[in-house]
This record gives sequence, structure tokens and C-alpha cells, in this order.
Amino acid sequence: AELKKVGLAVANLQANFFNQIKQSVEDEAKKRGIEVVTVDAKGDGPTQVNQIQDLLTQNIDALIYIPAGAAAATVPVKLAKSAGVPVVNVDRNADGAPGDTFLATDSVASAKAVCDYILKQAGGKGKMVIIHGQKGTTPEVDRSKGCAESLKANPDVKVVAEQYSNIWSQDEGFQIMQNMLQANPDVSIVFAQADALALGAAQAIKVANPSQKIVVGGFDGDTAALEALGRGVFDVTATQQTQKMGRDAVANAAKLVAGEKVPPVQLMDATLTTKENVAGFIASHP
Amino acid sequence: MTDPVLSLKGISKWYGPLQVLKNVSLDVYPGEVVALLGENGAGKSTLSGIIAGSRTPSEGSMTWLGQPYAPATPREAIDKGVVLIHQELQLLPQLSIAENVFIGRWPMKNGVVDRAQMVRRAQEQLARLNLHIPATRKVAGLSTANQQLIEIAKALALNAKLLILDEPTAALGGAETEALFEQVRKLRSEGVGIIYISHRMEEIKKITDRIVVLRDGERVQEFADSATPVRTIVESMVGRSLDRLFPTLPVPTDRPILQVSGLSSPANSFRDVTFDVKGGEILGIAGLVGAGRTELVRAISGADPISAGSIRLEGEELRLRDPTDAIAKGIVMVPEDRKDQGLVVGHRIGENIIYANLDKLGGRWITPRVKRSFAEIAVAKFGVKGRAEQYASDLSGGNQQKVVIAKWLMRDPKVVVLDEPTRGIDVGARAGIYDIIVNLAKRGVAVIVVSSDLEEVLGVSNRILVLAQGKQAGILNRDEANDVSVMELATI
Amino acid sequence: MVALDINEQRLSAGTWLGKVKGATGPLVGLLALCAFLSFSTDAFLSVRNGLNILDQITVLGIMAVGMTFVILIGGIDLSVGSVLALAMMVMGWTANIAGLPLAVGIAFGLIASGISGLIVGLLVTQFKVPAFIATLAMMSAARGVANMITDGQQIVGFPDWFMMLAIDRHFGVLTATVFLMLAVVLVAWLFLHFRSEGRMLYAVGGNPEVARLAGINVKLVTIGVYVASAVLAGLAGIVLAARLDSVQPSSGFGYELDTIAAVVIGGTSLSGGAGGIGGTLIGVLIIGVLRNGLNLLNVSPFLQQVIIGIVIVLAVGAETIRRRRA
Amino acid sequence: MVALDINEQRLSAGTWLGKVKGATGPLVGLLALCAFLSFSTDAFLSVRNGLNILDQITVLGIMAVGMTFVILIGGIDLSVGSVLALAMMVMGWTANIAGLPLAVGIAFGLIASGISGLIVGLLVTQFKVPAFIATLAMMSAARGVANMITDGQQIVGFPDWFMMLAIDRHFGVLTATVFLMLAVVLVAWLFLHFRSEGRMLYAVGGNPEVARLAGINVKLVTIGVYVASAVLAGLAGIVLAARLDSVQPSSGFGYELDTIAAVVIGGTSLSGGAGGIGGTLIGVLIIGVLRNGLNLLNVSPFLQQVIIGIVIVLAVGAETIRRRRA
Ligand SMILES: Nc1ncnc2c1ncn2[C@@H]1O[C@H](COP(=O)(O)OP(=O)(O)OP(=O)(O)O)[C@@H](O)[C@H]1O
Ligand SMILES: Nc1ncnc2c1ncn2[C@@H]1O[C@H](COP(=O)(O)OP(=O)(O)OP(=O)(O)O)[C@@H](O)[C@H]1O
Ligand SMILES: O[C@@H]1[C@H](O)[C@H](O)CO[C@H]1O
Ligand SMILES: [Mg+2]
Ligand SMILES: [Mg+2]
Repeated sequence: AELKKVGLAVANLQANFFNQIKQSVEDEAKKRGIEVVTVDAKGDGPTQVNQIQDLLTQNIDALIYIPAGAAAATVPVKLAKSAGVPVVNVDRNADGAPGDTFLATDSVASAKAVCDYILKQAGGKGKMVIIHGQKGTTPEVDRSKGCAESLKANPDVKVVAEQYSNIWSQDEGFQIMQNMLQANPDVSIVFAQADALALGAAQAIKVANPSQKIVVGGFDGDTAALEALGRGVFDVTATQQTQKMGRDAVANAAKLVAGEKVPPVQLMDATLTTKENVAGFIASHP
Repeated sequence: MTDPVLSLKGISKWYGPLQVLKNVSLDVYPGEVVALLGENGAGKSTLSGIIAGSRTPSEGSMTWLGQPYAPATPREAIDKGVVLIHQELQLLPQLSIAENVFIGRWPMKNGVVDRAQMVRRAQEQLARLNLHIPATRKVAGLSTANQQLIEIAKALALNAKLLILDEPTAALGGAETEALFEQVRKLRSEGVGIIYISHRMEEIKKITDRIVVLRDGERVQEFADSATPVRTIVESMVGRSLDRLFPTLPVPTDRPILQVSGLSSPANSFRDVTFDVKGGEILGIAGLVGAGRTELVRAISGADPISAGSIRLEGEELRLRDPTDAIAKGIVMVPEDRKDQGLVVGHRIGENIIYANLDKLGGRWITPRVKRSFAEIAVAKFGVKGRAEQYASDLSGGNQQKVVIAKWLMRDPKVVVLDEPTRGIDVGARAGIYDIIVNLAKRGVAVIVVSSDLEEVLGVSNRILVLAQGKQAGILNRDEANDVSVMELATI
Repeated sequence: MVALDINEQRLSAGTWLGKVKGATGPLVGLLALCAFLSFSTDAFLSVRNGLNILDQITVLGIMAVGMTFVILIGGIDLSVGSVLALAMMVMGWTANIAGLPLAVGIAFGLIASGISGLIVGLLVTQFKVPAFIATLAMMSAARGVANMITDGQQIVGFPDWFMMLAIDRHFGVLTATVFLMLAVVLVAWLFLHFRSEGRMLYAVGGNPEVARLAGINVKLVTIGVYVASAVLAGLAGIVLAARLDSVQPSSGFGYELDTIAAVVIGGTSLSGGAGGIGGTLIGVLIIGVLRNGLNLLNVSPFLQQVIIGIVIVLAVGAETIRRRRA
Repeated sequence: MVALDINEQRLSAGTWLGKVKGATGPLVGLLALCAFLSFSTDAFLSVRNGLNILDQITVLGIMAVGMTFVILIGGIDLSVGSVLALAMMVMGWTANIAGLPLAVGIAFGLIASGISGLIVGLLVTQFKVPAFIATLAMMSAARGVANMITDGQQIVGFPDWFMMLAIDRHFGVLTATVFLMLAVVLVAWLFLHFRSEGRMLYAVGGNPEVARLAGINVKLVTIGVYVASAVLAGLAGIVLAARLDSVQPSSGFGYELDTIAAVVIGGTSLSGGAGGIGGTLIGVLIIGVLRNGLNLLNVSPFLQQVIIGIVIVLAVGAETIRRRRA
């Protein structure tokens, strides 16, 4: 069969990362003459289940699926499978009911790289805080794992506070960092598991105006974050290949519809990005 | 004769298909008090509203001091000097008295509200009515009578050229009414034109120069002389002859049903009250405004707590924690405020009747048929002019009051308490309510009637309990009670 | 006013429309919406899509019944979304962490939600805390407790029969959860119309002082209503858990406004005493059909928000215009 | 009841407490909270922390002033969070995408929010849409438009002077944004107390029919109030943009409940006609101090939710208990 109509279920379009993927999917589909139906769950799992029902009602040929919540991730896959529609999971996978393929960044390795970098910048010691993503989602779990590996190698760094965000947003990053600074004014290292969180944290630091230098690491390579990185607002991120993810998602969906086999997990690299190499990514996002 | 301040020509008003005013013409001259009379629903308030700019006429025209006059908003009318004291209280309970008196026209100084001046001038207006409450006090919590006086003060502060008073005394007692009349006379002597609306005939005779009668929205008659016999006026209002207002009272049994002894309220609004009411007896409770009558009967019907004393019903001592307890024992109360305590005005008549009888409607499933037949019986039995499925808000005051009475009497109570049962109700409807009261007594029910209308307490009571400042001033038998003896006790 | 009343009377006396008094505008809105969607998209008018919509509104529908009670007595309940999450987490913890049977978990979940409702009811009646504040506080506290149960973690994987409640179409049409919602709606409707306790809600909402003087135990009714609303929110949580085959403490975030909107769109007055379940069902369907339809029409997600805003105003505004004309 | 009135009179006549009538409970709550925090953590009672709290409440404080107006006239405004985002995005777009000066962007942002308020006001007054529904619809629509401006993207990086408004401490103490908030509060307080237009709000909220009969233009007052609330929400958005040095369309999500809570905790009655800016300031401070204090005490975020719920009830419940005793 041929892929004519693909459903794209996005977790939350407010996150730049997902918005980039959405735009890439839509561009690629346009090139191939495929119709895309996009729905935005606004971070709510149940809403996403409803939306996927509606996509299936419209007889989509394949589903590109970014789970909204940590829970509820399995139901859409089951729904699609029972309707005979192949599923391409992007960024987040569903425990117990994975899609036909899973496209994502190797978050464990990339998060380790980011944490290695910020710990080194801080001289391998000091108090650190971690602003996690949405608890229990694949990227949150993997990035925590990756950073933990780095921490193991740096025993002089003490993690004094960890908090979880709900929708990975800048507002939340600001709020959480502000709170953390109140309780721990002498923090010197921040790992925020997404760029929006990192930007929020950096701004909270700026407003609080502490006497010590605080190193901030993020993740994603959001459009706005890369520019900020260039201006030295924060220190490092891992730029994910969002354009490639979008293109690959469409390509894999087409293959699955055509009955070709694809590997169940396809991880890609994210590039460690600092002020030095950011210009290239601003010019063209991978 | 001078020119009229206001003259109405052929005013008509429709609400949808319903015509409530039919071609009414009326002139009001400076320095006269015109009484506007008519049954409930005759169109008096509607006409007042049209004059005061809060409603617009469907047809007809008005002139003000010779100029065409068609106020589109109340503001326009007020600015010209037309002031209406509405039948319903128009106060903001959360604000101070002073602020209420000057609402919408606060005295200003340098672009800001001049509070000192506002309070001072408000206090002056209150003093004119013998009301000595600080003008800085909040309106919430004041008695209805005092609120009514504030409403009047509000109008007095406006320097009106035409003042319309729509039932200003419905909630007032004798002394307050007198203070009001003094102000009315003063305004009249200053050349203000006054339209006075009331259901109390004795007042009409005291204060008005001319009487205009409305019936079903039509101007039916004018009496140039206030000496016209009441009977003639009433017959013109109701369009038929009315033989009597008060029915003959039955002779009470000697079986005491309700015995109250040493009853006091926690807030001290009444103290050490002792009386009993026998089967078939009607006990009137009289007193000046604020004497504590309402609080006393609310306590007896479980609506308010007591701090000392006892209430016995047929010998059994009652512990009333809330109205539910009293109702279960057979004591019911028709409260003084129909709209806020007696009825859910936005709901249907049938529903309102059901609300007081939910426990009685066999089983606990209330089908529409059960409900309808129950409500229809009540409506028919107590002569409510209306259908069970009508909204209570659509009824005239008198009929609303009958609904409240009906909802309670469907329970076959042993004691019925009526607080101000005819407030704002026309003579015709009043006679109907008195008939109901007397019929209750005939069936052996113990009845308590609280009223500020002296004629009424005297007319329907076997005995009269008089309260003065919360204290029991005495109990008068029917043969010894008259307006002088009651007032003597009330002003102790 | 009279004109309106006469009109309403005529309706309620005769036609079928009159059964959903106050909601005629919204009903017209709903029908217009359905008609429009049937013409503009093939997928809308099909049994399958109809059943989908029913599936999609179960959670909202169940919560909206409880909210109807609350709003009828002139109250408001902002805690429903959090109480839903609390019930889910208690259920999940009992079944998957404490290892008791799922049925016990469900019972515990409902009990937990009932207790939240009881606390709200007591705050409102005994401590005179305004309902808005009492339920806002419960919204925060219940969410906190829901989070603390597993330290913010979701719980995944329940017995198969549980998930099947939301998936298996019995008699080829209704899932158990949809059936449950319809049962809740029907029972609530019967209760409000025919039970004396149901009529009490209208009396209390119409004027609490009148109700009290009429011998109705206003406090008890109020407490009962908040407990019912909370238990129904809990039940909605259980349904949601079946639908998602998992529970997480962030569930139901922001649902309170959706639920209140459904009730108010359905013609129940926020000042209490007027409205009913029929209208609420229409309100819930408007929201459900609208979301479904916008997805089927492939309207972009951001534009959807704008259109939803406009349709809500139209559905309610239609009622005003109808009244004006009448 | 009688006792209460006398008591209130005494208060309002004489003591300083009387100035925040209806909010004495919350004021006591706020003082108790501060006392408790001063003893239990060193960091709380310091100039720096005090200034921090002020910084943190600017956005909420500005929005709460507008919400006070709305609630005083008996209305409600659920759209403030979305209108805030709309103003931010319009500002950001004008400055960073259309390339006009930032000051023009700010003006456009405020105009955009004013228009939303005007639409709400017209819906409420001319089309008789209940405020709850009209602002709920605007909440959805304004959010949608805010998103559409940049297709959901954030905009980062404004001129330095702009961000410095939220950072530079003039005279070593107040940032420009805090100063702005204090000015807004003061002007609003003067307006409500001393201008006749301010008093009109109380009249309309107390009873719109009474106000109309007293010659007050109720519709105009209502429209004005919704415009003011929206413009203040827009202004709060500008302040937030300075604070975050960026704008994103998801900003302000859920702020409506926070804002309403601050106003109601401060003693303004949801039924209108009673309350004021003084109380609102206390409500805002309670929320600000509470969040700050819980962080200083290093209370876990989940437990914080529970405690916030409890403290809200206590702050408002204290008022009841005070009244009972009085
Ligand atoms: N807004 C309205 N819509 C429809 N009908 C109305 C409205 N206001 C009044 N009416 C009707 O108009 C008629 C006249 O009412 P109005 O209030 O003028 O009577 P009234 O003479 O003042 O009676 P009362 O002595 O009871 O005050 C009544 O039948 C009433 O039901
Ligand atoms: N809700 C209230 N708050 C404060 N004071 C009240 C309240 N109700 C009544 N009072 C006061 O209590 C006293 C007794 O009032 P009550 O209403 O029992 O008097 P009444 O004899 O029935 O007179 P009225 O004609 O005003 O009903 C009065 O001084 C009155 O002002
Ligand atoms: O991996 C992604 C990104 O980090 C994004 O910022 C939010 O959602 C996560 O799943
Ligand atoms: Mg009248
Ligand atoms: Mg009385």
C-alpha cells in the first residue's frame, strides 16, 4: 500500500522541540505529496487518546505518535494496531506497547556528555541541582540515567535538589529555579533536561543575581535557545536532530505502510553545542 | 390654579400581549398630595416607573413643567427633579447608610468623593425622620423599617420637585409613619408635587388631597375630597361592593395548644416572654418596630435559637434546633419577608408548595402527577389566583402570600404563626387572607398573628400580646383592646 | 419577562424541546453543529464516530453530573480534577503496590474521593468557607496527596478485564464505561426529577433561607452534594484509569473548568436553583462533538482554540437571542 | 448578627485593622505566617528576601488589581492568563519580528489586551452572556491567537534596558516592575475609595438594578471594568516578559485561578459589592509569602501543595471564626 494520509499526534506544541518536529514532518510530507493531520494533546494523556481515535476515524494510513503523558502511552498504540495502522513513535516510547519503530535521540549518551561538560566547567566540585522533565517519560528517564553516570565519576559534586516539570516549559524552569535558589543560594551547577527549562533557570539566576558563577546545561537545541547560547545566556546543550527526526518519521511511516521491515529502535546522536560551535546550528538545524 | 408640574396623556403599557396600563391621564400640581390607589396589579408601580424613567411607556406622552418629557433613564428623571421611592427596597446592604443615601450622586470635592460632607448631610436627612443611627453604619443588619426610612432619606436628599412614594409605609409602624408624614407635609408646603401610593386606607385619609383610583390599568375614578368614605373608595378599587374586611371570630376552646414561658433570645431582642395560645384562638402580637416580635416568633418556629425558657406543645416540651423540628411537631410560620424567606420567587408555584411538603408526599418518589395534583389542590383550596405551573414571580403580592400560606396549611399544622401576613397587600386580597386565618381557628388550630397594622391586630385577634423593647408589656383581651390601650403598652 | 415566561410555559407544556428548559439555545447549537459537521466531513456521521464521541465524553460526562448538583445548589467545585487524580492514585497504589485486588483498589479510590468531598462539605457548612475557596484549597491539597502517594510516579498495567471495560463493545455497541456514564446520567436525572431529595437541591439553590424555613436540612443537603460530586469525580478517575490502563498524579489537571463549562453551557445557572441534567448532557455533547469535529475537519490545533471559544459563546448567546425575540 | 455590626462599627471607626474590613482574618493569617517563618528560618526575615517576595508577586499583584474590579462588580474573569500571553506575543512580534521599537510593541500589546476586554464587556452587557462563559471563551480564543502569532514559538531576546526593568534595583531597593505594581495598587486603591467611578463599582456589584435606578450607567461601568482587567493582564504580561526576557504563548496558563484566589482570600466577595484593594494586597502577599516560605523551609513540592491548600482555608476560615466570636 502507499502512504497517502498520515496522522501526527503531538504531545504539546508549546514545546519548541515538538513544534520543530511537527514542522519538519509537514515539510517532508508536502514534498512527498502526503496529507498530514496534526493534533495537539496539550500535555494531557486522555486528550491524546481521544484525538487518536479521531485520527483513526479519518482512516489515516499511519500514525506518528509522540506520547503526551508518561502514562496512557500504550492505549493509542493498541488502538492503532487494532485498526491495522502502523505506528512510528518519536521521542518517547510506550512501555509494554511500543510502536512499530521508535525514533529518538540517544538521550543517555547525550545527557552524559552535557553533564560531563558542566561538571568539568565547575571544576569537578560544587552543589548541583537538576530540573527534570516530565516524570516517567522516556527522555526524562534516559537523561537522568545519563547524567547519573557522569555524577558517579565526579564524587565531589553534590546534588542538593531535584524537581520535576510537567510540560518542560520556560515558565516552569524559571519558577523551579527561583525556588531552588531560595532554598540553596550557593548552587553552582544546573542541569535542566530541556532548553526551555534551562532558559527559565538562567533567567531566574540572572534575576537573583548571585555572587558565584552558576554553570547551566540544557538539552534540545531549541531555536531560541541556540541564539541565547550564542549570547552566553547559558553554557551548553545537546542539539537533537529534529529535522531528521521529522523526515525519518515520514520515511519510516511510508516504509511501514508499504510493508517493509524497519528496526524497532532507531537512536540518533545529539551534538554537544557550546558558544564555540553554535553558529552552524543556528544557520541550519540538523 | 397654577400649571401642573407633571401631566400624563393617554399612557398605555404592554408587556408582550399583556396590557397593564390603559390610556391613563393624570396631572399633578405643585404643593398637592395625590393618592394613587388600586388593587395589587392595578398598575400603580408601573405608572410610577414610567414617570421616573425606569420603564418606558408603549403609548402616550408626558410633559414636565410644560415641556415634553420622556426620560430614557432614571438618571434623566432624577436630574429633572423627579424622584421615586420604589416599592421594593433599593439599598446596597454592604455599603454605609451615608453612601446609600447619596448613591450615584456622591458629594465631590476636588474630583474626589467628599466623605465628611456625605456623612454629615446623610445624618441630617436621618434626623429629619427621627432616625438616630450613625450614618457610617452598614445597611446590612438593619431592620426592614429602618431600611425603609433610609430609602426615604435617600429621596429627601434629592431636592425633588415631584416625589413619588410607592407604599413607603408597608414596613413602618405608627411612629415612623408619623415622622414620614411630617416630612411629606413639609415638602407639600414647599410646593413639591407628591404622588402617594398605599394600601392603608386610614393613611390615605390623613395625608392626601385628592384620590385617583386605578383598576386593571385603567383610571376609573377620582375623588377630589379625602373625606370620601373608605367604603366608597374601596368599592371603586375592587369594582364590586365589599361587605366587610374582618370576619367574625370563633370562640376559642380552653385547651392550650402552645405554651411559652420565660422565653429569652441570646441577643436579648426579647426577654422573659410568657403566654399561651389555645386551640381555635388567634393571638395577636403588637409592638413598635424593632420590639422583637419577629425574633420571638422565629424562635417559636425553630428558626432562631433561644437562651432561656421553654416552649410546650400540647404539654410536651420541645427542643427546637431548626425549623425542621418545629415543622415535624406541627408548628409552621409564614415569615414576614415573602420574597426572601417565604418563596423561591424564580420557581413555580407548585414547586414552592412541594418544598414544604417533601416528606409528606407518599413514598419518596414524586411523580409529576402526584406533584401536580397536590399543588392544584392547594391552589384551589386557598383561593390562589394562578396555576400550579406558573412562576411565583408572576403572581401579585397577595397571591404570593396565599401560596406561602397554602404550602404550610397543606400540612395540617397545630400552630400557625403569621408574621405581617398582609404587608403590601390590597384590601380585597386582605379580606381573603383574614378569612383563611379565621377558618384555621374554626378548625381548632392555634394561630399567632404579628402585625404592625394596628387595625389588623385589633380586627383578627382574640387576645393581643404587646411587646415593648423586647419585654412583654401585657396581654389584652379583645374587649379591652383598642388603639389607645395597645399603644400605651407598646410605648412603655 | 412575562413574554419569556409565557413562552417557556408553552414550551414546557407542549413540545419536547421544553424538557430541556433553559437549554434550548444550546440544543439548537448542538443540532446545528452536528448538521454542519455531517455535511462538511464524511467521517462524522457514522455509527463508529458516534460511539467514539460517547467514549470520549465518559469522563467529562460523569464529572459533569456531580458538578450539576453542586451548581444547582449555588455552589462550585474546583477540586474535581484533583480528586479524580487522587482516586486514581489510591486505586493504583492499593492494587499494584499494596497488592490487594483491583476491586478493593476501586473501593478505596472512591472512599478517598468521598472523604475529600466530606471535608469540603464540612468546610462550607460548618466553617462557612466560601465554596470557591474550600474547593480551591482541596484542589491543591488533593493534588499534593495524589502526588505524594508515589512521589509523582505513574503506575502502569492493570488486569486485562479492567482495561477491557473501556474497550470491549458489549452487544457490539457500548463499552462498559459508556454504559456506566449513561447509567449515572439516567439515575441522576431520575433523582433530580422524582426524588424528594432531588427537589431539595433546587430549593436550596433557589434560596437557602427559604429552604431552611421550609424545614429542609440545608447543611445536610450541601454536604451530600459535595460528597456526591467528589465520588463522581473519583468514579470518573476510575473510568479514566481503565481508558488509559494507567494512573498518574497529574491526571485531570484543568478539568474543573471544562466540567463547569459543560454544565453552564447546558443552561444550569451559576447562581443556583435552575437547570438540570438534560442540559448538562447537551453541554457535554457540545464540547465532545466540537472537539471531535474540529479534529475531523483537520483544523490546526491553534485555530481550534479560537473556534472553541467562539462556539461556546454562540451556543450560550443563542439562548439570549432566542429570549429577546420571544 | 447585631453584635457583629456593632463590632465592625467600632473597628471601622477607630482602629487601623478596620481599614481592611473583611480581610482582618487574612491579615492575621499573613502576620502569623510571617511570624512563624521568621522564627523557623533565618533566611526569611531579611531585606533581600523581602525584596525577592515583592519581585515574585509583581505579575500576580497587577492582575489581581484588575480581578478585584471585576469581582467587585459581581463578575469573574477567567481570561486573564490568556490575555497576558496575547499581550506578550503581540509585543514580541511587533518588536522582534516586525522590527518596530519595543515601546511600540508594548503599546500594541496593551491595545490587543484592551480589545479582548472590550469584546468580553460587550458580550456580557449587550449579549447577556454570563461573565463566566464570556471569559472562558475568551480564555480559549486569546490563547489560540497568541499561539497563532508565531505558530507556537517563543520569542527571545529584547533590548537590555527592558530586562533591566525587572532586575535593576533603583535606590538600591525597588525594581521598576515592583514600583509599577505598587503604583498600580495605589492608584487602584485611590480610585476605588475616592473617585465616584470607583464607588460605582461597589453599587453595581451590590445590586445592578439599584445602581441603574440610581442613575448609574451599569453597562458602561461593566465594559470599563472588563477592559481594565484585560489591560492590567496585558501589563502583567509585559512585566513577565521583562522578567523572563522572552515571550511564549503558553505563558500565564492557569493564572486565572491564582488571581481569583488572591482576591477572594483578601476578602472580596465573589457575589460582588464588598471588598477592596487592601484585602487583595494581603491575599497576594499571603500567596507570595507562603510560596517563598515553603521554599525556604525546603518543603517538598508535593507537600507544598497540601500545605498551601490548608493555609488558604485557614486564612479564610479565621475570618469566620473571628466573626463567630465577635
Ligand atoms: N416586568 C414586567 N413584565 C411583565 N409584567 C409585569 C412586569 N411588571 C409588572 N407586570 C405586571 O403588570 C401589572 C401591574 O403591576 P404593578 O406592579 O404596576 O401593580 P401595582 O398596582 O403596583 O400592584 P401592587 O399593589 O401589588 O404593588 C401586574 O399584572 C404585573 O404582574
Ligand atoms: N438581622 C439583624 N441584624 C441586626 N439587628 C437586627 C436584625 N434583625 C432584627 N434586628 C434588630 O433586632 C430587634 C428586634 O427586631 P425584630 O425584627 O424582631 O422586630 P419586630 O418587632 O418584628 O419589628 P419589625 O417590624 O422590624 O419586624 C430590632 O432592634 C432590630 O433592629
Ligand atoms: O525530548 C523532548 C524535549 O526535550 C522537549 O523539550 C520536551 O519533551 C521531551 O520529550
Ligand atoms: Mg406596586
Ligand atoms: Mg417584624
